[in-house]
Formats: sequence, C-alpha cells, structure tokens
Amino acid sequence: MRLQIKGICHSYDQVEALRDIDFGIEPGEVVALIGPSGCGKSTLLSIIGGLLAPTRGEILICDKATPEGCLNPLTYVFQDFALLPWRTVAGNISLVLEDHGLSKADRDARVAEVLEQTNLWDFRDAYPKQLSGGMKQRVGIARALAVRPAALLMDEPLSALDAQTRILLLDEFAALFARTGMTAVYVTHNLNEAVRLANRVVALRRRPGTIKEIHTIDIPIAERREGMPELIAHESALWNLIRDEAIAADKELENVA
Amino acid sequence: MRLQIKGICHSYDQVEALRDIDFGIEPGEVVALIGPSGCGKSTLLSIIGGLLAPTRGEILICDKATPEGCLNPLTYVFQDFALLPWRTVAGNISLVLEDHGLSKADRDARVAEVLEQTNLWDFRDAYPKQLSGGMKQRVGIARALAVRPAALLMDEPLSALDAQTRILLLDEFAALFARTGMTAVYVTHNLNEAVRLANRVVALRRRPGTIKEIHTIDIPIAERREGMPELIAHESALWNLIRDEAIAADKELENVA
Amino acid sequence: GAQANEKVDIAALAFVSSAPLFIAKEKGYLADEGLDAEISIFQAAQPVAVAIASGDADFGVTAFTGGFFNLAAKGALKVIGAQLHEDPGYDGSAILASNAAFEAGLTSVDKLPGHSFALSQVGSSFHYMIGNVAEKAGFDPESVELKPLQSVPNMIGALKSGQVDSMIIVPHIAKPLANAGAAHIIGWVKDYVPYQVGGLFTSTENVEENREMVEKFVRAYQKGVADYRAALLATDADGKLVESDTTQEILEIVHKYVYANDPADKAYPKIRNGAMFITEEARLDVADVKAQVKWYQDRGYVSADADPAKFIDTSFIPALGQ
Amino acid sequence: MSHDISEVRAERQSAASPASQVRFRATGFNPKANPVAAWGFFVAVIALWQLGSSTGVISELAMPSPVAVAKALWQLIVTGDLWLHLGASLQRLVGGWIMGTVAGLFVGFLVGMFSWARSPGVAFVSALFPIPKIALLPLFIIWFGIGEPSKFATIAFGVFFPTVINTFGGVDNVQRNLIRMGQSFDLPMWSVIRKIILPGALPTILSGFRISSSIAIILLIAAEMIGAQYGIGALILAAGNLYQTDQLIAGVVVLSLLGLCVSWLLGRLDRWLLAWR
Amino acid sequence: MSHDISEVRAERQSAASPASQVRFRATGFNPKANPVAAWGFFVAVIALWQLGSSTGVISELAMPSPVAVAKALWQLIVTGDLWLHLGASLQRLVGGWIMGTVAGLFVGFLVGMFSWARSPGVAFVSALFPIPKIALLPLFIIWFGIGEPSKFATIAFGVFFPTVINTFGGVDNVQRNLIRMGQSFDLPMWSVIRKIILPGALPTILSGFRISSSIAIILLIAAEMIGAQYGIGALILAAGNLYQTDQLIAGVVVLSLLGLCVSWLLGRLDRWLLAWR
Ligand SMILES: Nc1ncnc2c1ncn2[C@@H]1O[C@H](COP(=O)(O)OP(=O)(O)OP(=O)(O)O)[C@@H](O)[C@H]1O
Ligand SMILES: Nc1ncnc2c1ncn2[C@@H]1O[C@H](COP(=O)(O)OP(=O)(O)OP(=O)(O)O)[C@@H](O)[C@H]1O
Ligand SMILES: [Mg+2]
Ligand SMILES: [Mg+2]
Repeated sequence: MRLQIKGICHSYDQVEALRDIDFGIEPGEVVALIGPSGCGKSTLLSIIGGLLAPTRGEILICDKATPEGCLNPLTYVFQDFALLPWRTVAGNISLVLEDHGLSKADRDARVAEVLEQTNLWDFRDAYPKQLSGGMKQRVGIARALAVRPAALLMDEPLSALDAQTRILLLDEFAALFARTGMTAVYVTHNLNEAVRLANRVVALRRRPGTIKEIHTIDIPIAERREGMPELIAHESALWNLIRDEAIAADKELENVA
Repeated sequence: MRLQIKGICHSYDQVEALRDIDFGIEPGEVVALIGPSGCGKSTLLSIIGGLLAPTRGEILICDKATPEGCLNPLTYVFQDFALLPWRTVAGNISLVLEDHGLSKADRDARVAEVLEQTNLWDFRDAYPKQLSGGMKQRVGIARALAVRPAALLMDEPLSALDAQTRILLLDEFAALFARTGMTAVYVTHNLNEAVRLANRVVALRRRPGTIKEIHTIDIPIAERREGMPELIAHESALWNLIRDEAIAADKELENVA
Repeated sequence: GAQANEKVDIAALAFVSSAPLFIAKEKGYLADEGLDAEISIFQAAQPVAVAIASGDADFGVTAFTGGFFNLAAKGALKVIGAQLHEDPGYDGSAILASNAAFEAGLTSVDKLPGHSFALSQVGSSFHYMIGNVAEKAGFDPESVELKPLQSVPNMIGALKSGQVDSMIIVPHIAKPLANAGAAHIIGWVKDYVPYQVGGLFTSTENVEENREMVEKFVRAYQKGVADYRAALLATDADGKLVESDTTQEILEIVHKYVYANDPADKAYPKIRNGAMFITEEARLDVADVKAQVKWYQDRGYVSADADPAKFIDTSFIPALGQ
Repeated sequence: MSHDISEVRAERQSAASPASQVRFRATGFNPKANPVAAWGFFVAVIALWQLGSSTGVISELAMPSPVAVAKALWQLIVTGDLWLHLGASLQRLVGGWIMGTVAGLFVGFLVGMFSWARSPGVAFVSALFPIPKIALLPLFIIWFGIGEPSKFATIAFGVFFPTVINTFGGVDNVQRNLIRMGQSFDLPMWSVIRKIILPGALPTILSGFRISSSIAIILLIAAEMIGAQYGIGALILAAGNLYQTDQLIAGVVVLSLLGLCVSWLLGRLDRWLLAWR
Repeated sequence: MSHDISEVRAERQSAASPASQVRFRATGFNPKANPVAAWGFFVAVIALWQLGSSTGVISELAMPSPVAVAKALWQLIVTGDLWLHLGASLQRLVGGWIMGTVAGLFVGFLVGMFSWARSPGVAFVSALFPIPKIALLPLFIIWFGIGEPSKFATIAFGVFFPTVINTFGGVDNVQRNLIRMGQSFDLPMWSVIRKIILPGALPTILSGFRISSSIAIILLIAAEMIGAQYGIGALILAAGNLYQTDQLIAGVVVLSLLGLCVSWLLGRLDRWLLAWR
C-alpha cells in the first residue's frame, strides 16, 4: 500500500496544529514522525488513520494492494495500549475479528497465530491487569497484526513503558519490521527509537506544524545495532534539528489560564 | 554527610522486597540504583529517606556535617513531582520553609534564590497545571534545594517526562551535581541516565532484592558527554548485568489474580 | 383568684370541637379566673397531645386515638374532661358510601363487609369508629378493607373518585357532600353509641403541682361549654336544632378561629353543621373511654399496660352518670 | 478459510470509492452540550403541556395548566406570601444545613484520618444513612419539640450523613504522595492537615455540598410536616391537602428554582475556591 | 538572616539523638479498617442505650430501650406480621426499582451517546431530580390511584433520576481511547456500544444501583403513605401515629437490615460482573 499525504492542514478550535503537510509513504517503508511536544504528530497520525477529519487536504491510498485476509488496512497501535480490561488477551484480539464474518475457527486460528508470533500464547487467558506494561503493548501489537494490516500506525507505542522494557520491545519491533517488511508510520519523541526503526524520519516544526526536514537513514533495519556509531551520528543530527524548538516547547506554559 | 546502609531487609505483607542491603554513600558522591522492575529500588530509597520503616537493619548518618541553613538533611525528589496543585510555584517552594521558624523575608530570599538557580523566576506565580512536565520537575528540584539538603534522594525523577525533555533535564542535573558537589542517591531504570550522572552504580537483583554488583564509573561528571564511547561501554556493561532479570521481570504476571 | 394573671398556654385545633375554649377566652371567663390564656392553633391532633406531654402547653382538647392513649399511658398526660360526644339526639359523624358503591348496592351499614373503607391512619378515631360500628351492627370488622390515606382531604378525594367505597366523616363535611350528590349517607355513628369522641387534658405535672390553676381553668372551660350548648345545641320540642338568643354571638366568637378565611354567611352554616354534642359540664364518658382503650388494646394498637384509671382524673369534673 | 476472507476483502474493496481517500471513521459517541436545545426542550414541554390542558387532554384535576401554575405563583408573589414562606424555609434550610455540615465535616475528618474512628464511623454512617427521616418525625417531635428545633434537626440529620461520607472520601482521595511529600520535608502533622489534606479534600467536599444541599431541599417537606405555619414545604403540603394542584405545582417550581440557585451559588464557590484547578 | 537559620539548625541537631539513625517520619494518615472496632462500637452504643433506658436517663417517651425494640421485632416475627409487611414492601421495592431502572438506563444511554439527547436530558433531569416525591403524592393519587400503581410510581420516580445521571456518567467515563480503538478497527456502531460502551459503563452503573436502591428503600415510607394496609413503611407510619416507638424503631431496624442485604447482594453482583477489575 502506498499512501500520499496531500496538503494536510488541521486546526483545533483556536490552535492551528498542522499546515500543508505533504509527503508519501512507500510500501514496506517505516517512516518516523518526530518533533517537539505539541507539534502535531498525533494529530497527523490520527488524520492518516481516518480518526480525525482534517480541516483541509486528503490522505490518498494510491496503490491498493493489501495483504491477503486484510480486514483493516490502516491499523492503529495505541500508546496506552487501549486494551479492554474486561476481556482476556485472546478476547481482546478476537474482538477486532468478530464483525467481519469470519467463522469461529478462523478467528481462533488467527488469534493463535499472532499469540505465537508475539510470544503471548501462555498468557492467552490472562486479563490485562495481570500483565506488565511490555506485555500489554505486545497484546496491542498482536491485535494489530491479527487483522493483517497493510500499514501500522503507531503513536509512541513505547513511551508508556519503563526504560528496560522499552529496549526489549524496540528490538522486537526492529525484528518485526525487518521480517515482515511492514509499512509503518511511527510517532516518537525518542530519537533513539527513530534511528533504530525508520527508513525515513520526518521532522516537524512547532505550531503550526510544518515539515522541517525529511531525513533518510539508509542502513537496512536488520543491520542496525544499539550504539552503532552511524546511528549515533544520525541521532545527533536529528537532535540538532529539533533541539531549539524542544527547549522552547518545554519552557512554554501549556495553559495560560 | 556520610550515609551507611546497614543490613537492610524489608518485607511487605507477603513479598520479601529487600534482603541484607549493605553499602555506604560518601559525601559528594552520586550513587545510582538500578535493577529490574520490582527489585526494591523505591523501597530502599524510601527507607533511606525515613519514609518507610525497614523490617530489619538501619540507616546510619556517620558524618553529621550538613550545609549551612540545612532544614531537611535527606530530601526526596519525587518521580511524579508531588506539587500541590493549589499553590503557585513560589508557594510550593515556600511550603517546605514555613514551619522552620524562618522569617518571611528569609523565606522569600531562599525562594528567589532557588527560582533563579532553576530558571523558574518568570514562572513564580504560575500554578502547576500551567507548567510543562519538565518545568514541574524543575520546581521539584527547586523545592528540594530550598531546604539546603545534605543529600538528594531521587526516585526516577525523569521517567515521567518525554524523551526530549528528559535529555534537557539530564544535562541540567549533571551540571547541578558537578557544580554543587551534592550527595545524591538516584534511582533509575534508564542506564543512560545512570552512566551520565553516577559515580557508582548499585545494581540490584530481583526478589528478594540483593546487591548484584557495585559498578564504579571513574569519569568526572562534568566531563561526561552524550554518546561518549566510554559511557556507552559502561552502559552495555550494566545492561548485560541486568538484562536477563529484566526480561524475566517483564514476562512475569504482575498480578496472578 | 389568689394569683392574678397566671399564664396558661392552650393548644387547640381550628375546629368547632375546640369552641368552648375560644368562648372561654373571648368572653373573659379565663381572665375572670385570673388566667392569662394564650391559644396556639395546631395543624394536626397528634402534636397537641405531644405538646402537652412535653410541657410546651398546659391544656388541650383533641379526639381520642390509639396514639393519644399510648402517649397518655406513658404517664405525662391526664384526661380531666370531655370534648365531643356522640348523642342519639344530635347529628354526629356520618357513614358515607361512594356513588359507585351505593349504586352497586352499598345502601346500608350492614352491607359494608367486603367493601373498602378510607381512614387517615391505623389507630385513628376513624379506625375505632368503624370497628365500633361493625361490632354493634354485628359484622366482622376484619371484613372491611381499610385504606389509610394520611389525611381527610385524601379520604374525601378517594371517596369522590370512587377509589374507596366508604368512610366515616364529621357532619359538616358529610352533609355538603351528600347534598352535592358526591356521596350517599348510609348511616350515622350516633346510632351506635355511646362514643366519647375526645377529651380535655392537661399534664400530670399541672394536676400534681398546680391543682388550683387547673381548677380555675376547668371552671372557665365549663362556662364555655355551657355557652356552647345554649347557643348551638338548643332544640325545639321535636328535637330539631333551633337558634337561641345567644347563637349569633357565639357564632361570631367561634368564627374568629374557625373558617376565619370564609365570609360569615358561608362560615356560620359550616360551624352549625360541625357543632356536635358536648355533655353538660363537659363530663367525660369514662366507661366508654375505658371501652375504647380496651378495643385498641385487643388489637395491639395500644400497649397492654395502658391503664385508663391512671390517666383519667375525674376529681375536677365528675364522670358522666356519677 | 482463506476463501471467505478474500471474499470479505473483495466486498470491502468494492465498497470503497474509486477515489480511494482514507475514510473518516471516528464518528459519534461525543455528545456535545447545547444550551439552546435544553431551553428549547423546556419551552416545547411547557407548550405541549399547555396545549394538552387547553384542549382538555390533560384534565385540570390531573395536572393544572402552566398558565394556572404561573397565576398561582404570581398570586403568591403579589400577596407577598411567597416571601413569607420562602423566608421561613430559607432560615430552616440554612440553619439545618450548617448544623449538619459542621458536624459532618468534623466526623468526616476524624474518620478520614484516624484508625480508631475509621471502622466505627463508617459502620455507624452506613447503618443510619438509609433510615428515612420521615420515619423518625414522631421521635423528633418528642426530642426537639414541635417548633423550629425539630425542623433544623430533620434537615441537619439528612445533611450530616452524606457530608461525613464525602468528607472522608475527600480525605481518602488526597493523593498519598502529597502527604508523603509533606512528611518527607518534616512538616508537622498540623501543617500537613491544614496545608495538604484540607485543600486536597476540598474539591470532593464541595461536590458533596451539592448533594447535601439537594437533600436539604428535599427534606424541607418532611421538616415542615410538623407544626409549620409558613414555609414552602408547608405550602405544598397544605395545597396538596386542599387539592389546590396549581399552588402545589407552584410550590414545587419554587423548590426547583431554589435548587438551581443553590447549585449556581455552589458553582461560584467552586470557581472561587478551586481556581487552581 | 543566616544567623537565625544556623540557630534553627543548631536546635535541630541538638534535638537529634546521638545514635544518629535516620528517623521514620511517614506516620499516620493511613486509617486502617477494623471490623472488630465497628462491631464493638455497635455493641457499646446499644449497651449504653440500654443502660440509659434502664436507669431512666433516656425516658421511654423519648426512645424505647433496645430490649423493647427487640421484643417488638420478635413479636412481629412470631405473629408472622413481619413477613406480611416485608412481602408487600419487597414487591413494591422490586417492582418500582425495576421500572425506574429500566427507564433510567434507557434515557441515560441516550443522553450519554447522542448530542440531540444530551442537553435536554441533562436539563430535564436536573430540574426534576430535586423535587421531593412526597410533594407529588396528591397528584400521584390522581394519576395512579391509591392502589399498587401509585406505590410503584413513587419508587420508580425516585429511582429513575439518579439512574439516568449515573448511566450517562458511566458512558462518559468509558475511556474515549477504547472507543477510538474500536472505531480504528472499523467495528460497527452497534458492536462499539455492546462490546465497549456497555461493559465500560457497567462499574459506574452498578455503583449507581447502590444509590438507587437506598433511595428506593427511603421512599418506601412515602410510597406506603397512601392506601397501604401492609408494608414496612405502613408499619412505621402506623407505629408513629400510635406512638408505639418500640414498633417504630423495630420497623426502622428492618429497613436498615434490608439496606444491608441489598448492599450485600449488590456486592456479590459487583464481584460477579466485574471480576475483571
Ligand atoms: N482536542 C484538541 N483540542 C484542541 N487542541 C488540541 C487538541 N488536541 C491537540 N491539540 C493541540 O494541537 C497541537 C498538536 O497536538 P498533538 O497532540 O498532535 O501534538 P503532538 O506532537 O502529538 O504532541 P506530543 O508530543 O505532546 O504528543 C497542540 O498544540 C495541542 O495543544
Ligand atoms: N505497599 C506495598 N505492599 C505490598 N507489596 C509492595 C508494596 N510496594 C511494593 N511492593 C512490592 O515490593 C517489591 C519492590 O517494590 P518497589 O516498588 O520497591 O520496586 P522498584 O524496584 O521500585 O520497582 P519499579 O522499578 O517498578 O519502580 C515489588 O515486588 C512490589 O510488588
Ligand atoms: Mg502525541
Ligand atoms: Mg520504583
């Protein structure tokens, strides 16, 4: 699936959040969205996913090829996991398969498949409250994979986790993207994550959010390693790109009451 | 102030959280506590700060020298900032000065001093809800500094912040420790923070928490830089130290209901 | 009087049944006795008794109810005289049937079994009256379905709209209802006498510690009763009510307290209709009061240890028939 | 298995428009407040009601017409009776509410802060809260007489229990980390109470005031059942007894408006005391 | 300035013990539940009350002794009257509660989910909620007669409004991100309602049941004011009227126990339906 973001503008009541965002996402590409707090990353991702209607502009699906059995081409992975606390792990996954006319057996097979992929089989009957943060996010990933998406839209999927779990899951994400060649848009604050996972990094400017630069990282994802000097160089480059705006964003009163 | 942690054991109702923790903290030293989730880092810090009574063992203050005007030798900095939402920035700071017999003028002078130090003077009349996360934590630091502590006890002070703000504040902490020669115990999940700030890193083992290793980093804090190869080496060493237990902790059901 | 202008508080309802009190006050009988009387008008009967039991007032008159006897049994009250009494010679409370029930055959008192009956509360005087009527008319009181409706207006509303079949009510309500065709009178309580409707009472403390004051009060009250009887109960040779020379004067006095919001031409007939019989000298029908207490006790509405002899004091006014 | 999946997919693709724009799917489930609709609804209900009354669909006995109610209300205003009733009721409301609230706050803070008061207090409140106050009226008459004290007591009792519950709920809700913060700086206990617990519990306590003031208004009727000559509750009771339904509804409208006023006042208080939120 | 600070410091140091151990300072502010204390408190109160009655400090007029209340209760049990009263009341409670709850849930969900229902619904509820149900009894008699319907109606009206409030509060409380999650996977609207909103609102709705069931019990008295021969409310009213304070308190105790039973039942329901929490 090839996505084209065309002239997206978005304003909340008084705040102009995004202005004239234009770029394309190639099939199999991982695009990271970075930028200071409040620059409109989440807004843009919601628009791409059809969860927010943009004030102007459109998201076009140019190449409609989707994987076989795809139930939901653009699939969101939420930062706060968004698991139903009253359903088990398996129940949370099968939820998104239930209204698509699949037979019970088909659903169960898909659930089993993604549980195996994410190493969650032993926890299929656990409730969300019984899981650690990292496991909850793995359930979120499993649920997303169960619909065989054409593209994953991930809004800071690791930021609710502690540092150690984050490192562990980051490795799993890198492996997943390398293995499946999944198309993905990945919003993050963490430049380290961006340089580990993305083929291209879109850096946004603050309010109204506009594209400051699109930074390409041409090392195959599978070959990237923690602490690789090239990656550290990319990370510093990105940091320099957004540093001043990040400092300004931090200084800013969030609510001038 | 020199602290001696002597044979600390602690059990919650059924969980044995800490067993036989012994180590000393030298004046002017920054000690980082790391370890997998649930290994008892917060428990140990609360015991050091006198906020939790240990089941066994004691915390001794061996060298009682405290800075001039010290109102609270062991001062806590909370992960979630613990600011009173109904007081302004200045009010939050003066809160901890109010019951020590200081005159209004003295209090105001101290508040002004720490507001200057933390670059918060312009926000002295703002309420916490009007501040960004990084600024809130700076207020927490300012409040702690206002009592002229002998040692700062910090429980993951940066983990509630986003990645970019964290990098910014980490720099400020490093500068603060380098400048004041403050004694500090710093709990973190983030090995990067540990190697940037600590003179020694105490790595704990999981349940019951015991000391796995005490790792010394002999580069002066003022000279450390993001991405320094030596620091990256220290970070990998620490990661190898706790990796397996971190994976196990993440896998574990937190509540076997 | 020995002590001039002793203060007494009187609790009364704005009903014709309290008329002797109003007369005693307005005609100066109380003042003549050296009593400086203040009348407080209450909205309901129950609090009158409570006010005397708790010492908030000195004298009161209300109807006898189960609640009254229970309160009296606790020792704080003494009944010292009579209020209304049902007498065969005078119209008292009437037994009404709703139009619907009347048309369906409830035309006389002995047909009440199987019908519903409105009353204000369990243990109220209405409850006693239907029980008494049932006994004397020879049917089982249990065969009448009781509907407690809290207030007289609710009872009237329910009867008018046919939601209940029957009730017993004072004459000044019963007669207009029947005249307006809203209900049918199928009998009179006076046909099932004796029935001592209510009494004059004071606190035990007054009886024991201020006998003299009670005596003065009783004398004034009796004068009021005498005026009431002369003005409102005068009959001709056939036993028909007639006006006497004091009737207008007494109506004027009573109108100050009862139906005070109505013009005189509307209020006077209502007062006359409501003027039930009071015994001479306000003598209490002690035998009937004892019978009432027993009736309530038999049904568990009044505690078994309530002893009428202990709360009736006939030393001020002799009992009826003595 | 893959057969029916591809069928599903084929359907979905054919359903998509050829322009192939990403479809907006986060519709609904976000009801918006709309004051105009609220007012419109009231106007519509009253208009319908009047229409029903005028055409005789709603009999005068069953429900007086809005015009009749308005007339009754107007009559109360011009004769000045309304102020008499309202004055008497307000005095009882304010007096009873203050008594109940002061006692409730005191007990609530004890229960919220001290182990010795906790379980007995909670048990006591949960046993006595559900007792209908009307049931106790006969006893109230004996305990407090038939004058104003029994009216104050009825309202105060009604207000006391929810205030206790809210106050200790509020104390419980004070973030423990704030209390720990105070203690970590060695603040004396009295300072922790005054500077942290009290302001921290304030939002819950204030929202409890909304409940307790509604209860006080509801109990006005019960309070004025006994020996009240004036008062909105007495007015409603008398009107009900006389089946003057227009006056009755007029009285009810006054209570409703009173409730709105109180809630508006509490809103101001909220905004003033909780400006920091 | 530095002068008095060092004074303060000197004081603090001299105050510290020479052993110089870190002092535990996080004391108090963590009241613990203690069922024994609760029971003990009840026993103590009842014992004191009995003592007061026996010694005459509490006059029999003011308050019957616990023994008298127990006797009255026992009497009600052995004569079988209690079951008659309880049966009649339970029927009214259950019937009225179910009617009010069903209607309240329906309206509550509409108000919680749809903009067109939002403001009118909220305004309607907040205008009518504070109306005391006793005030409307005279009208209820006309609307519903003096039989069972008016009793059901009284309770149902009392239950309806808080149920609406809780239900839409519950719907509002469903985490928006869960709804968005459902929509992001293209779940049909009906599935979102059934699988996300309904279970998500359930905890609030169940806790609302606690309030509405208490209100239903409180309103039992009002409901049984009109034309009830049997029923706990009627029993209490009659006892009040007869100044049989022992029976009155016995009836109140029955209501209290009824409240406890209902709250226990709701606790079971909670644990069963909300096991996932
Ligand atoms: N629902 C809303 N109503 C009004 N303004 C909003 C809303 N959501 C976001 N905004 C504003 O729009 C701007 C962009 O918000 P957005 O959440 O997209 O930023 P972001 O880049 O995701 O920030 P962060 O890094 O903090 O997640 C911000 O200034 C924010 O305050
Ligand atoms: N109040 C408590 N009651 C019972 N058990 C507790 C309590 N607090 C902590 N524990 C348990 O004690 C152990 C140590 O907890 P602690 O919070 O000190 O760990 P930690 O190292 O700070 O973990 P984290 O990295 O997640 O913050 C854990 O197993 C935890 O479940
Ligand atoms: Mg965002
Ligand atoms: Mg911790």
